[in-house]
Amino acid sequence: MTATTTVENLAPKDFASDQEVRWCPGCGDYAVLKAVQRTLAELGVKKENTVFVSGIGCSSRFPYYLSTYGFHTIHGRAPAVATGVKLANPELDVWVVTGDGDGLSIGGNHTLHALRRNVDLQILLFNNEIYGLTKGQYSPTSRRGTRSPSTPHGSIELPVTPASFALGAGARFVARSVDAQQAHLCDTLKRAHEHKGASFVEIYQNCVVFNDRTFSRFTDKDTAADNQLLVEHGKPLLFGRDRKRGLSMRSGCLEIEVVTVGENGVTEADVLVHDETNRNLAGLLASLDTPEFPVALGVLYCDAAASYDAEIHAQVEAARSKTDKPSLNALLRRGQTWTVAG
Amino acid sequence: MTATTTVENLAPKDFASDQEVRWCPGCGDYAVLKAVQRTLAELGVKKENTVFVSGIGCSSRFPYYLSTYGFHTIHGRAPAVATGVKLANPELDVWVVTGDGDGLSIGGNHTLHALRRNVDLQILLFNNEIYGLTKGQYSPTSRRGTRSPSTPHGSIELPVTPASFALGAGARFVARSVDAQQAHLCDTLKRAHEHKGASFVEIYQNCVVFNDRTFSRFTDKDTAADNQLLVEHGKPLLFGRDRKRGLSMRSGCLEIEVVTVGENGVTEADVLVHDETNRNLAGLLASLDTPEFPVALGVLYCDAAASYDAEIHAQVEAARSKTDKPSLNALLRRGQTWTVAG
Amino acid sequence: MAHGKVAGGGDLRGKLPREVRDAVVIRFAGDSGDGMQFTGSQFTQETAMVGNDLATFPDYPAEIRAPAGTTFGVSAFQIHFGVTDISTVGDELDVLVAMNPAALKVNLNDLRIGGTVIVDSGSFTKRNLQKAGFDNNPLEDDSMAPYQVIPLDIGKMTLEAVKDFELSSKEALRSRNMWTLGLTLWMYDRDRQVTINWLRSKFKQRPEIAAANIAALNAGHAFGETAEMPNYAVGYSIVESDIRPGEYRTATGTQTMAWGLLAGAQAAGLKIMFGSYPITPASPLLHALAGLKEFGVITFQAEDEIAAVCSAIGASFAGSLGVTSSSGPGIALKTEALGLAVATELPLVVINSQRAGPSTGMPTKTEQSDLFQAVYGRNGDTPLPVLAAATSTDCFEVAVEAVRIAIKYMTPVMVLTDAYLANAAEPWRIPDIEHLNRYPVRFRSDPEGFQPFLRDTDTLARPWAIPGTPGLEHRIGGIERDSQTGHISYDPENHEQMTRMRAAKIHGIAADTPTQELALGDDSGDLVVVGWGSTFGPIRQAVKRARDEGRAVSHVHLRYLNPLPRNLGDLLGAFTRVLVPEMNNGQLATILRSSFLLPAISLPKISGKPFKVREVAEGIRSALES
Amino acid sequence: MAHGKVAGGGDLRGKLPREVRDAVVIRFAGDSGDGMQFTGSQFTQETAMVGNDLATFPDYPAEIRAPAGTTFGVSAFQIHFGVTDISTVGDELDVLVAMNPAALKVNLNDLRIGGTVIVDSGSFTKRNLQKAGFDNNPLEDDSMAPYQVIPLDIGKMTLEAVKDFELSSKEALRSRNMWTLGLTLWMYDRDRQVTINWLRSKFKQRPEIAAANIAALNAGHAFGETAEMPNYAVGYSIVESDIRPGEYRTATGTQTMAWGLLAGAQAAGLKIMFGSYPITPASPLLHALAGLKEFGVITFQAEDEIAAVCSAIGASFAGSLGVTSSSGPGIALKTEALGLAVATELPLVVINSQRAGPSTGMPTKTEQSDLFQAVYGRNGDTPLPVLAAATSTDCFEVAVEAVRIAIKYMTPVMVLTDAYLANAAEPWRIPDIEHLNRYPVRFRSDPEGFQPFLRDTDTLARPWAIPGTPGLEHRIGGIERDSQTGHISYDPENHEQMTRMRAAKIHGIAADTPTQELALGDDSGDLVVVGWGSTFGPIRQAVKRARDEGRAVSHVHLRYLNPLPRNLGDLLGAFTRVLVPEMNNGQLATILRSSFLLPAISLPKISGKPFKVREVAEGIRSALES
Ligand SMILES: Cc1ncc(C[n+]2csc(CCOP(=O)(O)OP(=O)(O)O)c2C)c(N)n1
Ligand SMILES: Cc1ncc(C[n+]2csc(CCOP(=O)(O)OP(=O)(O)O)c2C)c(N)n1
Ligand code: SF4
Ligand code: SF4
Ligand SMILES: [Mg+2]
Ligand SMILES: [Mg+2]
Repeated sequence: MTATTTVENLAPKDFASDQEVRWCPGCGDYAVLKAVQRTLAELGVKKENTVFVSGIGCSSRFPYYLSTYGFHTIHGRAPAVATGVKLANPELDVWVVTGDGDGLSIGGNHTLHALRRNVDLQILLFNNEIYGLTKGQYSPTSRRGTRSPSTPHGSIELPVTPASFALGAGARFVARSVDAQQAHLCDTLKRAHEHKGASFVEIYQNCVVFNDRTFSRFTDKDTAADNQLLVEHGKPLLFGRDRKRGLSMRSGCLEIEVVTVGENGVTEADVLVHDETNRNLAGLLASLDTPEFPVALGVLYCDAAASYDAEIHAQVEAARSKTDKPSLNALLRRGQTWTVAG
Repeated sequence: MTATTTVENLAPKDFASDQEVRWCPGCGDYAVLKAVQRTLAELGVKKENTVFVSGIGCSSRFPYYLSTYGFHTIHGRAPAVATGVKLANPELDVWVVTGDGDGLSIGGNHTLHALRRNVDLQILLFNNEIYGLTKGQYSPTSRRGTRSPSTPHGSIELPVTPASFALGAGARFVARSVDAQQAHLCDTLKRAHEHKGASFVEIYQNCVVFNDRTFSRFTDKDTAADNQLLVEHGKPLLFGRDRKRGLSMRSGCLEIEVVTVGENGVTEADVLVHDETNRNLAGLLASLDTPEFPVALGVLYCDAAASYDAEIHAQVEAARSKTDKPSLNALLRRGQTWTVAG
Repeated sequence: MAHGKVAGGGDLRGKLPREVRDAVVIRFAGDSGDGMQFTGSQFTQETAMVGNDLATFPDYPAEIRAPAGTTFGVSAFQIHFGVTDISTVGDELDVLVAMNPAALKVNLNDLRIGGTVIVDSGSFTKRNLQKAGFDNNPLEDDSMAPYQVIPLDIGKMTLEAVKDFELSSKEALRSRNMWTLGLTLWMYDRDRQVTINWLRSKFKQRPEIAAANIAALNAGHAFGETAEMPNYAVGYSIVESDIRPGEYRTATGTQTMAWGLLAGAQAAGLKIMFGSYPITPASPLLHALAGLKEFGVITFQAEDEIAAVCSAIGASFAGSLGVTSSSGPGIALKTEALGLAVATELPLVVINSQRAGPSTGMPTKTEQSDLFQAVYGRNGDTPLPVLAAATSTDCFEVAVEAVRIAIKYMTPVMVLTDAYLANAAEPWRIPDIEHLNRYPVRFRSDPEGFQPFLRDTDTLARPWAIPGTPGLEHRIGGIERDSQTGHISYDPENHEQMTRMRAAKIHGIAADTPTQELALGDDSGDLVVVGWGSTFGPIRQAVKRARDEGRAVSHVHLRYLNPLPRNLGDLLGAFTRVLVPEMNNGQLATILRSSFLLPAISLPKISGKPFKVREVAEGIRSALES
Repeated sequence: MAHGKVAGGGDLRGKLPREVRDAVVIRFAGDSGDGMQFTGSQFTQETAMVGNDLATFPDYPAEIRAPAGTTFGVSAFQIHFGVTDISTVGDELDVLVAMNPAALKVNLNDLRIGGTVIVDSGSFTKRNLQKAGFDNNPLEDDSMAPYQVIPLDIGKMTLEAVKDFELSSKEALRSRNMWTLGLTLWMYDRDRQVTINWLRSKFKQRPEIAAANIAALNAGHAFGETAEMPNYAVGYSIVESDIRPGEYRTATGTQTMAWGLLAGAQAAGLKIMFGSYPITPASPLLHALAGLKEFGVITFQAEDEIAAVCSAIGASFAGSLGVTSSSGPGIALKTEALGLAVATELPLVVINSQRAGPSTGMPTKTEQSDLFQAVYGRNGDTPLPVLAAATSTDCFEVAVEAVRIAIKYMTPVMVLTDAYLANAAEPWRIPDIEHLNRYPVRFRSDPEGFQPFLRDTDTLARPWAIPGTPGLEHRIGGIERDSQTGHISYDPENHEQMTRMRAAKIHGIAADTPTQELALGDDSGDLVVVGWGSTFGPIRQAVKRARDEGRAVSHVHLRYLNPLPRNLGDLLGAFTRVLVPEMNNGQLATILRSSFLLPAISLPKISGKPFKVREVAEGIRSALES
């Protein structure tokens, strides 16, 4: 057996492990797995340099189904483990897979700090708005009123919007896609991979068993066109079956409205143009929801800054370059010493 | 000794406990303590109904210096403990005191979820941009480049902006004030108290020992007027010694600029008017910083929604009102039973 | 082939006389989608109604919905029922019901030689055989020779039974489990009424579904009545048991735990504030309590286990009964906060539904390996009482007792249960709540002489003074507190005294709990078998067997693990040998060794499965020979 | 008054001959702002340079900067120095330096009757006396009669000494400690050069400050030279010690721990990734390692302890040496993740700087009460090796050993140190790194036959195969793993086997660590005193005393707490009695009892302070009488 894998030849299926996939039939996780395998193949990454780190949850079983290195850690801690992997070896390509419970409930703080520190990780948050693995309790992203085993009378909490949270945390790359929208998902994953620093990708993922069709209002074939806004940098924020509807600023009041090009004298010039480096715009886009607005998908925000792992290694390098060959013996003798003669 | 305290008579000093205050001489915490005692007196609250819950840190010693009920818990967990207090007894007036390390580093997740759930707490985050109690390590709010015992070469992380974080978390009340600005601080605390639901108040607090004068750029007597923007609902966002400078929207691009009323044809009408119910505006205000912008102080955002504790008790009440007098004996016998005769 | 084949039809008529049995173990196994848990529960209900004693063991896959037909997607429900003293789920199966090849594959090993296996032969398709990893169809070679096989095309017969209801064939096939239930109910001469009632109320909105299920149930029953079953597939009768009069129900450990907590809180006059975070196998307790809002129970699904326990601590501070629950990894996360509860001396009940560890371990499998963590697992000298429940229904009493101790001694109390007890059901003689002892909490209200850490000289508990009480305003915290005022104190003598007081308070609880009694046997002899928790049944049966064989063996079963019962050392000291069967690698044995300097012999079982009686019996035998 | 008063002036001339002493204990005490820690360290440096053996004990307030003049704001630094074998900080003070009334108040109790106290009489103002809680000025009543008091107006003399440097009087008074240092250096005939050099380099930017401090230092020294000191304030000489030749330095446990980790990592050819979160008294290790970037050490201040340990685990997975450190509450938070490290069998070193618990406890005070947590404190059957350092400089060797074990056995290793060791300094014969054993890690690279959980038959360790290695791609996790492939496995036999393997692996380490030797005494006798960690010094001295008195007492000091040394049971069994002094409520005693069924007697000290030799000696006496 030779130890080198030739990168060019890897096909999506080469990124599949030998383990039988064990999600519920019809689970959105299958689609995401497929998209990730395809993305890895298309990116031409090396299996041996790729690490998937996950927490606990249905979604977090992900690494077992990939033929890369993988670490299925403990509930909520994947970003912290992944940070350690990346700090130890910045050459590795490190992906985090987490769920809405794993990454935003128990693990919210690690997600926050990995984003803020800007560790060069791709963080994929599979949002099914439910706890799948533990059989259907509501999660921090569940709609208010969700009836679940732990909220038989309906949940009373206001859900957190993952993208808004990520922006509030100071993330430098925030994007969104949908499990079943393979092409869009692959493109989004590629953008995330390309971004140096922490990239946060929320993937709307359908849990057929405990929360089926939560996203159908904007993912169903017949609703998608009118309820999805596929943002692209430099392009006007248009949507709708005939791409005539668009987002426009209400003058002076920092609020957005939906306008229709060609009606009431509205022209394309009145429609906001997506600028993915504009954090305020990203904040606005993140907060949009049906029925009043479409749900914004794609790269909402991308504005690179130095990544934590790169900076920390730069500090180490700077310190190393100052001394010729650092000697531990010399270190131990730094400061006052004395000698007792023999 | 009589067990009733008459509310009318309580003066600020009545809210002081018998414990000697043990912060470093000159610490900003003293000023906050004074403001809180004054606020409590002016609000006319009852000592016995007031609970201060804190984590660990210099700031978290706070409860010991008040004559109310107090709980100095463990590092980062005050919002969780306080949630339990409030759920057990919603009649209590529950305040949380935390620091930038306590509330945003180890405790970031609890802060996030207390805000998101909208538990009726006043959360006071003493931000001194440093770990005081553990002797000066950098914190998640420390400026990039902070040299501290744990970052001798300067910190390389991007700090989190507490107010942006709180907004991203879905907070319904976000305000800011400064330790030494007593009147403003008291007013802000009163607004927080009045707000039903979670209120988040960031207090810029000077740590004389480990991070002296971090906020002087906008809190010093000679810089304050030009670098503070004291926001008030319904009032134009004006600042500066002569209140001629103001915030205005760059047209169409969701960005803000500083204009001077009376120059280049700018009139007060061009200046944005503060609307504390506008989340987008709050997000923008939260992100402003010197030198380009003033630092916004006051109630950045306030838009009440049902509080978690009220809702949960409403659910309990609704369930109770359905049964006459719920009987445990009956509960045990619900479903299939059979009797073995004697 | 040694056994006759029975085609899926009605050609086997006639009715045989019923054999009489003391006890039977039957397991329903099928795909996760086959409704085996429901089948098992209904069988349990109908069996309980007859007045038999019983024990159940549901065993479901870790995956939510594993791909159909795979071995890891097999779900099973075992029930052991009989005349009296059914305290285990049974070592071996008398009857296995296998709804597909995978179920046969996974479960056949547990069937006793000569046992009966009912298979749905219609599901033994090539594809299903392949998925289950069979090279050949076991129904067609001689691999099943040691067993009595009854292959029935249940699917076909079910379709036939429900054909009038115009269901899709997918929907119609969903009733296969009801057909099977009908047949097995016939085999043991059980009624169907509970199930019929249940189906009617469950499918109120879709009466055609209810009707189809009932038709399938009846058809299965009728098949038994009328088919000429082979003579090894006789019907059995279980003699009615001679049991204590009273009103009974079946209940799982989760149910009785929830009710026990409520009963304890009511006895104290407190409201429950239950802070938790979902985790297998602890979540069902959260679900159960969430459904008790009319009793004023507040349940709070926190963001994590740390927030869960902290919210419960906060609630106790404010005058509720703070309760939290989790399983191993989640209990681990509560470690730091448990120290705070010990330090601030607040009541708190912590339920640990143990599962196989370390780390995530095997979430759906049972184990008793968190005893060390419960007794020792905190920083500092941080003692707290630890109790364990022995059976599903014992959870009720243990929960009540935990509440009592927590309140009386102002301390967190850890209750150990496990995945097995949480899910397993047994008959329960329902107590009359009116007759339970009450121990109403008296919150401190008098400011005269109030000091938050001035202890009751008897219990060494500090007063419970709650916010809202005028004149008692005070501050508590995790930094060492002055032994009177509760103010921060770094005084060395104070710390020494407080550490000793905390230890003495917990130690002193042993004076307030019953002396340990023997569960079985004489008070001296060659061997005492010491158990705790859900091993009660297998130990009891094994000791019984040994005694039947004339061995001088006794059984001691511990409810109180910290502090240990005050007479335990003497009790055990009267035996030549001490054997400690545990579903862990020897944790109680270690504690007994250090407590009493006894050479306790450990009998570990760490496979994620309950002990078999046989295993304990073998342990007893070899200990006696040692 | 029994003692003469000395006015703050130069009226006491003449130079007395120096008395010769074996050892002296001196404590510098003053307000937190008085620079006592610095004074003590400099005194230590100068003393070490003379070749004396020594031990130090810094004791500072919990508050960052408590209000000046209060008792809780007192900061102290104690040093015990002498000819040889100074293994404790000294039970009693020979000399106390008190810079203000509060310092006198807090520390006087520790001064031996007849001991000398030097006070800055100028600070005994009405206000300061009041703040310290004195009703009368103790210098003016007879409360100090049992002691030899030397009141000096140090402030005034300092101002006089630095008057040429045109400093504000506040700045000038900052040199009071240097004046005091000068005087005490004179008393013990020590040099000032190290201090002078240090001041020069420290205040390079402000030479006037350096000059003023040096002037004060010299003035204090000159005062001793020239003043006619009362005859109880003679100068002393300590005979030069007869110690092992070599190059020496003083070092705290924090320093040697940091260097030891680095040495261990270098021996293995690994980079360190240190993930931590600040906490007293563990933070200094983070600070020390953060300053070693030129060695490729990466330090990561995580958002909390959970992230800290998880990042270290991730780093180990990726091929670095993952290290994490904390103190009690933080270690508690790491509990769950330690289970993950045990389950995934990754190397990890965890340093626990123990402090007084439970909960927040007394963060600045020392204790050994996390032993239970270290050995037992995890969910599941989750064993890991536990090591403890006996002295500040022993931390070096223990750290190296911890790294060796972690790597060789693919396991997390817990190292116990404590607040005392972390801060205390002692002389250290600096090892030559070139002569340390190397144990280069060989990461698995050959895909042939690779299975991530296939164990080395000797060590039972699994291979370390790191990302970046082609052909070895594999997945690990916290769910139970197949004993070969590492895939998720719920197989009962596999779990049983894996649990036994994990236990056997850790147990087997005892074969690879030294047999336990006696620290002192014969290999049998009436009593063996068993210690671990920082109690080494007091136990050693107490055993010495007992032996000097002719008692058959020996000392065993454990470095390996889990697994225990393979010969320990036999070793202890040779003694009639076993006494276990610990700074906790009897944790090692419990472990020894369960391990060897020995009736170990516990001698607990739980005041947050190190043992005094006297206390252990008394314990020995009463154990011998028992
Ligand atoms: C410490 C700990 N707490 C709780 C659990 C139980 N648990 C496992 S996954 C999960 C939530 C899963 O939800 P999510 O992250 O949304 O993933 P999904 O299953 O929906 O993909 C929980 C609560 C655990 N394994 N560990
Ligand atoms: C679990 C735990 N980890 C760490 C610590 C140590 N610790 C105490 S306070 C603190 C940070 C304090 O910073 P901040 O919250 O900003 O408060 P400040 O002192 O600045 O007011 C830390 C790390 C602790 N007490 N407990
Ligand atoms: S429970 Fe939901 S999320 Fe989990 S595997 Fe099934 S469908 Fe997918
Ligand atoms: S260290 Fe800083 S924050 Fe803490 S008390 Fe002192 S000045 Fe205040
Ligand atoms: Mg989910
Ligand atoms: Mg701070």
